[in-house]
Amino acid sequence: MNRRRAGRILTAVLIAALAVPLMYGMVQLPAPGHADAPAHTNVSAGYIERGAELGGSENLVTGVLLNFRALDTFGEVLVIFTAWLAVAAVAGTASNAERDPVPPSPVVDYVIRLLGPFIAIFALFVIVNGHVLPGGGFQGGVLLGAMLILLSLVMDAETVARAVSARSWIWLRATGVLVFAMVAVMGLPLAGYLFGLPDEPGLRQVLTVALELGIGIGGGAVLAGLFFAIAGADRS
Amino acid sequence: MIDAAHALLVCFLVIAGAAFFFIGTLGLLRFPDFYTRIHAVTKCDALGAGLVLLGLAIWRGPDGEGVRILALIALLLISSPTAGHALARAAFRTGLKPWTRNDGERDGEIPGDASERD
Amino acid sequence: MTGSVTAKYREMRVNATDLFDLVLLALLLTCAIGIARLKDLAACAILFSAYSFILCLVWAHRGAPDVAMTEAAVGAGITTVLFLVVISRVGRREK
Amino acid sequence: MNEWSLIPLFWGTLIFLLINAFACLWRGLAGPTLPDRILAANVIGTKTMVVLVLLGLAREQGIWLDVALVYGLLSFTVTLVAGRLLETGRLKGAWKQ
Repeated sequence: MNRRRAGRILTAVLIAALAVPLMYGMVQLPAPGHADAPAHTNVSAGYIERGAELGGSENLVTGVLLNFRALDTFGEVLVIFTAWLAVAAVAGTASNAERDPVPPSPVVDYVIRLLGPFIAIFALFVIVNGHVLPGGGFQGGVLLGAMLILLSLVMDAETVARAVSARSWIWLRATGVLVFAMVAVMGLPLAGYLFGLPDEPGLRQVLTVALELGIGIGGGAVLAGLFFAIAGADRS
Repeated sequence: MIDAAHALLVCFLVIAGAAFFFIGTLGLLRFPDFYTRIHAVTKCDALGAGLVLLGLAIWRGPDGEGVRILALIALLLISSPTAGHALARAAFRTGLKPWTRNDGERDGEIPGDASERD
Repeated sequence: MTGSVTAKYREMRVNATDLFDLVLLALLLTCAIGIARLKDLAACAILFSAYSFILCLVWAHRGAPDVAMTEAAVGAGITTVLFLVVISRVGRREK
Repeated sequence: MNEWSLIPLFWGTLIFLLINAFACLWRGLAGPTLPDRILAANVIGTKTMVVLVLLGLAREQGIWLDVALVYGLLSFTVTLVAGRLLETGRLKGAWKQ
């Protein structure tokens, strides 16, 4: 009991001792958004000036993600695909194997079937406009995944299996990785280095949108696949 | 003159929406059990958000942003009641007992507390 | 004399932006500490989605709509759904 | 002129809504049953969505409306999935509060 109390006091003292220098540092930071802050005077000025031209997209974030740091983004796409592979290896890929005892509410059923196409259209809008507006592949992909999860709440497994076979699901989930790898290799002849985008603006735009679409469809299918794999796993 | 009327209308709509939000919050905090709370909250939220967004859409006029706000209103008016319905149905099916007048007379006990099925 | 007093008063008056920041931070802190003290994992997951919604407001306010959208989509939406479905498999109680 | 004069109203409304969300958070943290907490999170989601729209219009950032649409769709998804998991009895658990 006494040792526990001493440990608590020690923790509090340590946290306080850590907090003092951190607060001291916080006070000396420049105000957020201040023009003279080091973050805004050194490298980011160059990005803001020439990023839209070099990166090939109006939205600088997308340009940085898909061009300057393409290898990093490729790693992210690989990570979520690997996550699905791991979950599927542990939990199996059977989706909604047992029928739920409670039928879904007819209201929810109707509304989800009504909203589904609109969610899909909005997701495509977010994906395709990723180089102009906020958003892009991942965000639109999450919307697609949310739509698939919502549909899986009201549809039975047989209908889904008839629409998309298990083999096509795997290919859909690999779309992101495959498209990204293809564009990366295409950089070799077109731009001279891996992950390079060509200089010609039209072709570059097409490749950017293709990348976003690949990430979006692959990401959505992977997220929905995670949900199906965990929800449909045997409870043993 | 039209501008003043326009501004007054937007003002009225936004303040009315905020008032509905406040009533919904009061209901969420003060009502005795889940069903009465969801009754207060879903109505007041849909109405409050709808009125505020309608005021903003009128303020923007029919440009791209106004149309997006209208889409948001449509989404809200469809999704908010559906979510409330699904939640209330789920609670009822899992055996959450509604509050009755007798429950209030036992002092110091929150009615929803004892009724969650194990 | 009076002019300087009113100028000082204007300086002291809390800016709407600052007030907004303060309320947001108070909300975030309350939410985080409350989640840390809860023992019911499903409730933690649900409140974590509320936390993400508030955090998304912070990102938007700081001028990063891309991050805000990611936070709303991934942090508040998909992560909560995955948490909930995992909790439905492994049990709700914190060990 | 007219547009300029309404901005303070927007700021006031959004701070008022945030304080309301604070009150709802109390229900989320204290609420005796899980449906109460889901309801509180749903309400906080709606309020913050309206706050985001107001903030975007007050700061003339119309593109934030897309973020608000994503908000609305995903808070809807979370509520429906949580409700369905509750309904099918998978989220029950021998646990009160």
